[in-house]
Amino acid sequence: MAEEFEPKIVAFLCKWCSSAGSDLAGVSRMQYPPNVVPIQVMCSGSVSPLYIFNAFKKGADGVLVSGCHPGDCHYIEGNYYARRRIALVKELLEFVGLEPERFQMSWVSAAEGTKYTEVIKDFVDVLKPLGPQSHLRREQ
Amino acid sequence: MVNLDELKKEAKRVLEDGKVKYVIGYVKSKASNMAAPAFVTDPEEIENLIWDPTCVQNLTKFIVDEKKRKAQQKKPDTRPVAVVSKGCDSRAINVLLQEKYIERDDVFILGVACEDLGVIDEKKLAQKLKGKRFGELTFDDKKNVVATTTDGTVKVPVKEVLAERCVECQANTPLIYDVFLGEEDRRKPDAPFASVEKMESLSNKERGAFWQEQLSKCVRCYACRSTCPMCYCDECVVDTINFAVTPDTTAQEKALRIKWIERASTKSENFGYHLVRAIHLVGRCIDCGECERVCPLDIPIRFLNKKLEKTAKELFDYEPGMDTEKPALVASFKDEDPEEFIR
Amino acid sequence: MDKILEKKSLTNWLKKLTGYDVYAPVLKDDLWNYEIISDGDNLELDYLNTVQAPKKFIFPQVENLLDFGSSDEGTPEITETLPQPNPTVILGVRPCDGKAVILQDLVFGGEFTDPYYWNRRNATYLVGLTCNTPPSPNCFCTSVDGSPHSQEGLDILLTDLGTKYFVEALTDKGRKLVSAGQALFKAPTAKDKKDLEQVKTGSEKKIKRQIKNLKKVPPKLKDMFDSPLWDEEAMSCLRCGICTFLCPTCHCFDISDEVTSSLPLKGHRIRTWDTCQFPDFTMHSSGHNPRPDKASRLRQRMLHKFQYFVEIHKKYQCTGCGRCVSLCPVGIDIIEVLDKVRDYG
Amino acid sequence: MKKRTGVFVCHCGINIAGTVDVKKVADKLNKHAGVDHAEDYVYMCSDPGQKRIEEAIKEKNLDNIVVACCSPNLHETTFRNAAKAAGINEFQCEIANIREQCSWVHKDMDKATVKAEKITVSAVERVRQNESLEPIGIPVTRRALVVGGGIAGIQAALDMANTGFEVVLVERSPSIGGHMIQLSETFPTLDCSQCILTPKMVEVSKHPKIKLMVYSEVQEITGYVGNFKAKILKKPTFVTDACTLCDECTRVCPVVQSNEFDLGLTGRKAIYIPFAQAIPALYTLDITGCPGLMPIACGKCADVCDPGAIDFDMKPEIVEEEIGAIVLATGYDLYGKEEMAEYGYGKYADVMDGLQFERLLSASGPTQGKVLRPSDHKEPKEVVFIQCAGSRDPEIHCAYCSKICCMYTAKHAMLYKHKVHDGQAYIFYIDIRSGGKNYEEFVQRTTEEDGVLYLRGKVSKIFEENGKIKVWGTDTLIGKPVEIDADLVVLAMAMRPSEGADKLARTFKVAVDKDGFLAEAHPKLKPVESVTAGIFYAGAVQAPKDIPEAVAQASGAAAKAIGILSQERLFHSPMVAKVVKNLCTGCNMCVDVCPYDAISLEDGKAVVNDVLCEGCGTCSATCLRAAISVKNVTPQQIYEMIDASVGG
Repeated sequence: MAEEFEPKIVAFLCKWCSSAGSDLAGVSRMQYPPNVVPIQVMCSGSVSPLYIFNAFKKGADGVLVSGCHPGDCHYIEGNYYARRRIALVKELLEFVGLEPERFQMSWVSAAEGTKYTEVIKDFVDVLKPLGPQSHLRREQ
Repeated sequence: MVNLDELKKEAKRVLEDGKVKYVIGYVKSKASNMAAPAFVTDPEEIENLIWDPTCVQNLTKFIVDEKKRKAQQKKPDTRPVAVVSKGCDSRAINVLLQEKYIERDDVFILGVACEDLGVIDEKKLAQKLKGKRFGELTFDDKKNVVATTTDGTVKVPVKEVLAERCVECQANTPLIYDVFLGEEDRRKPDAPFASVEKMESLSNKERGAFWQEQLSKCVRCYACRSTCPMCYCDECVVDTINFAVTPDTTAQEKALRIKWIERASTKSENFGYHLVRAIHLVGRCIDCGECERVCPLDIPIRFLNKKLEKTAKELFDYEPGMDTEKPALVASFKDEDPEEFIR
Repeated sequence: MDKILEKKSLTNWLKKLTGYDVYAPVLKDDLWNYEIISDGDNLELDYLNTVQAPKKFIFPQVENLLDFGSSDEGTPEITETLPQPNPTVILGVRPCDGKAVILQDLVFGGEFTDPYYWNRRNATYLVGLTCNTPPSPNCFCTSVDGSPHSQEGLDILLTDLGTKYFVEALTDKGRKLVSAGQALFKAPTAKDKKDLEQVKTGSEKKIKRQIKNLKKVPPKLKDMFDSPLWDEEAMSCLRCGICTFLCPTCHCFDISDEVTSSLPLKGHRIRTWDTCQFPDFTMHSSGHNPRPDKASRLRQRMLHKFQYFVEIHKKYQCTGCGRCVSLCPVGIDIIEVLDKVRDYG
Repeated sequence: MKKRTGVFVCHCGINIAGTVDVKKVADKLNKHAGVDHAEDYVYMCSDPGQKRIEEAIKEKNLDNIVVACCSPNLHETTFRNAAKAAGINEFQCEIANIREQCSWVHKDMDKATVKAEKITVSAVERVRQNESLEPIGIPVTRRALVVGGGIAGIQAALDMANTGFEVVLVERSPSIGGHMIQLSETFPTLDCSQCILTPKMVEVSKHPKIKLMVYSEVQEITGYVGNFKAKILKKPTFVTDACTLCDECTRVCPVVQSNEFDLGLTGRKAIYIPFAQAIPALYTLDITGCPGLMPIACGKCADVCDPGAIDFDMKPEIVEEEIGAIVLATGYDLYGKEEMAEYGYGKYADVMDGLQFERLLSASGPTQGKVLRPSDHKEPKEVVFIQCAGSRDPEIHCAYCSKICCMYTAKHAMLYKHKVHDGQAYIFYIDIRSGGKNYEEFVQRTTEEDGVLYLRGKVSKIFEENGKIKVWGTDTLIGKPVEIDADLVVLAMAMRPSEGADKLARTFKVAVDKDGFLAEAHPKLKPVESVTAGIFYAGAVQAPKDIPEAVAQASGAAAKAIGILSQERLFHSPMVAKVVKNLCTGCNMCVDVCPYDAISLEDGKAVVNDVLCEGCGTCSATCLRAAISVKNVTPQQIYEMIDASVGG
């Protein structure tokens, strides 16, 4: 039997909320699939569209950007800029034909270990039937 | 109607007064049916200027050029340059002002109204003429383009061969100018995003296939980048070499320069280039459509910019180049910005 | 070897070319480009010239030179990746583009032969087509020692004689292609030969654009390195690569390494087209660029084509295809520039 | 020059090693290009573990290290100190979190090991491009600003002033004292509120280190921790220092306005002193009621003022103060009339809120402490208290618990019974929350000794009929509807941030939570800190609190502020933004997005003030020219980390 497709997910987590939330998931021993490799950034507002395009080019099957809920940003308003920027990137990627499910954004607070776990589980579930991302991926 | 003599008179006046360094306008091209940009320093040569629907180029690009040239000169002539500016081109000037790239005093704007016309699309004209090869183009006073073909002259209403950008134009009258010529006509198109909406109505898969095909044609001649007045970065993400070297730049810093996009014109790199270009222009592209016109491979790149223009309008009520005082689209936010897409 | 091929037999001939990839001009989205064709049924050879010259088949925009990497133990591994292309027939090549291949041969051959180039070159069969009417209003082949029926660089030259093609098989490669469909070819009659001559002579006269006395240009250029003419002519230049990338004779390239994985290290060394029009062309790692502005880049293009190349190879590095003229977004016209150079001073 | 990297993989007992094959990770990293040393150990954070790291750095001449262990929030400092002890810069140490983000959340050993490898390689690629940085030192202005003159602000100001630091205390109303000065008695001891607060108010006014600015508001804050600049607006009182407090002016003033101190239960003149013990004891002319400051129109007060203390030409004044630390203590307001219309609040005179009832009970109140209802000044015999009026009601009101209402309602009922022996008090409640020293005993006393009737349930309808306030509700314990013909209804209104808290948050660049209270930097470990360094919270500005909690937090905030003020210099994270000048075109976008105003344009190029920059990197994602990035989280580093995360 062929091995089940395991999507590769790159997750940009802000240091103060989402990374802390994923830490909490760990502390609470919640379980989620190991498909996601987190990259801690200072703030979701620091995630450049280049990072997202680059992750897809390098073969990510899904990319997640996660930050603090509106109003909770450690840097006061970085996540508001992120929200606007990511909306534009998402629209663009869908317009050029990337499956919309492959690029997601979430708000995960430091207290939301459960939510982080669910976000990752659902992300993996939705990516599995899509198969490998080849649309933006570098030719092998 | 823009009175060409009036335009020449104004251009000549500022040139003769020594008020401007030179006048950037349009002249007839020997090589092409479309006009060519001209840089006039001699008042006598003002006579060669033309204004008709072949004046396709966005001359704002040459204001950027002038700024770069001045930066290289030891004792630059600081007088402004005069530029003939269509409505869309004037929005580009606005963006440059908004981004503090130029000062208002750097440029003397000879605003020309497109009124109910615009510029023509050579390809549409070719289709109208059903493959008949055409030579010189002239325009009669009934707003027809008169083409000389192998079978004599053919008249086509300009409106039927207008460039798509003009059909969907949001500013057919200059928003900023020192001299204004023609009739002010602030019409708004009925369907400013019709072409994008058509693309949007396709399935995600169909769009994917469409772009796979289109972008794989790209030879990365960077004409789209080069013609864009908003692409004024000294160093572009696709450049393979670091231009920002200073005496203290270390070899390691040079070596570590990221190649976000490789030079190979392969599919993934072409996608990378065009995605970055589009996102870089979001909230800045004023839809002069030149990127698409100049593309030798006819890649419909304007779609990408237009799509984001539509998104910015719909989601954030932002229109580029309309207000020079506002913070840029991505350098601002509203509390009520949509977030339904965020989990 | 001269033959006659009825137009209706063209398809049958192409079908006989088994084992070859056959490319022909195809109109798509208002543009002519060489596409691989499965049969010749809808073949249209009365076409405006293709946007891209057949140069891309022999000197592709991206050529993988070698793959590199390291094993888990850190030993470097290098694999040369010489191309082994299928025999490829390109049908309908315009004589200017055929001649351009000869000019490329001079660059990639000679003292240092380039195996990547020659592997592709030797596998490519160029079937040319006389331009009965110029395929572009900006054609000027006759001014640069070419003609609309030039045989240079071609393996076969087809000339449209109405219902049939006059087939001139010019090389062994060409004769091989003809013999693949031998039965379809007839010997030309005397009238055919006369018609051929007439078409050819007529075709030359239809070339409208001319550069008079081009031979005066190369010596003139020698003294024009610091001329202000370049500044004037380059004012409207956008610094894009259209003129050079679409030029059938431009051959500048750049070599770069693409790292695809850092653990374990993997990547390719690739050769890509480069152009004197880009700001990073000849940029030194110190930050200095001997060609810092667009004037010096336009000059480089002119000097390379009409001075340096002439000095080395005794030929103009231009075949008069007119692509750079027609496609320049701001109407910079090489003919006009050369006229000005000739009359300068 | 080639950099030498060391990797240290921690087992964390079985916490990591139970799910991740740590030996395999160390092996893999040993083979990774540029890694010169990789080892695993059972507890890297232990003394022997740290020693191993230090020795490896020295022996193998390592330039930088990665410790693959728990979350950087836990031991980053530990290992950075170890790196420093071994002689390399602390920023040459990065943490790969393979516990919280890997071993604890996965079970499949193979997959978890692969992921741990990726996380570690990612950290290696990052650290290899880290710059060695030194914390940025900044001098400190050794003065504090306290905003809000309630009990929390008073306490914080006094604590700091008594330690020897100058304090500027800004209060927007004409007197300090806040809500506490309006209270009658305080639970659970029934101390007289004014008796315990006024000595502190006097102490503030007399304190040589405290500069008291009442009737003032902070308009703008610039600068950064240790070096803030405040612009404070002093509103004109139109009464000068010459005032002798003779009170003649109020006698002649023809304008009567609602008295804020009595929450509208009484009136006051347009020229007034807020209350008898007001600090400072100063008259204020309220121009909202005064007929236009036109001596021709009225001017009666000026006519009778012997010392000539009325100055109609007094202008607003902007005072600039330099301070090093800030305590925000702007307190709370009660939920308003508009929001609680369903309980007839604002419609019926005899439906009042808790603070108004405090005034009724207070000896200094409108009735001198007699419980008389507003409509007819009769003693109410049946009084209904309704708890959670607006609190714990996520559908239409506030989701949160206002915390103090259970206790003050019990107090209200008890004090009512003490004054009206034959009256009956009913309390509708959802739960009784009486956590706190002697609180539960206090509630017990209310029911047992004072016979207050607690009814568990919500009130469904309140309306007036025949001079009575009809209260319909349900007693959910017996499951029956209850109807009470009440004489007076007291609503324990939800507490919410005082008016203008949102503006305050913007002025001071601190965050607000979903309810509008100011958000603390960490809910557990940084409860008095704001997200902006050097700004602290005291009292109900952060969340509903009772007096002892507000006082405790105020002292905590004061201690935190003193922690800053007592330093010669402060140190700030050096992970700040850096501009590549050649690439910058001066488009101003980074300036627009910077939440800290840390970037400005100088000669058309962006310049970062290292001291203000918090390193969020929003500028870096916004910059179109890649001309600005945050040190040690540069795009180059992220690029490599993406590679490591996807690769393989």
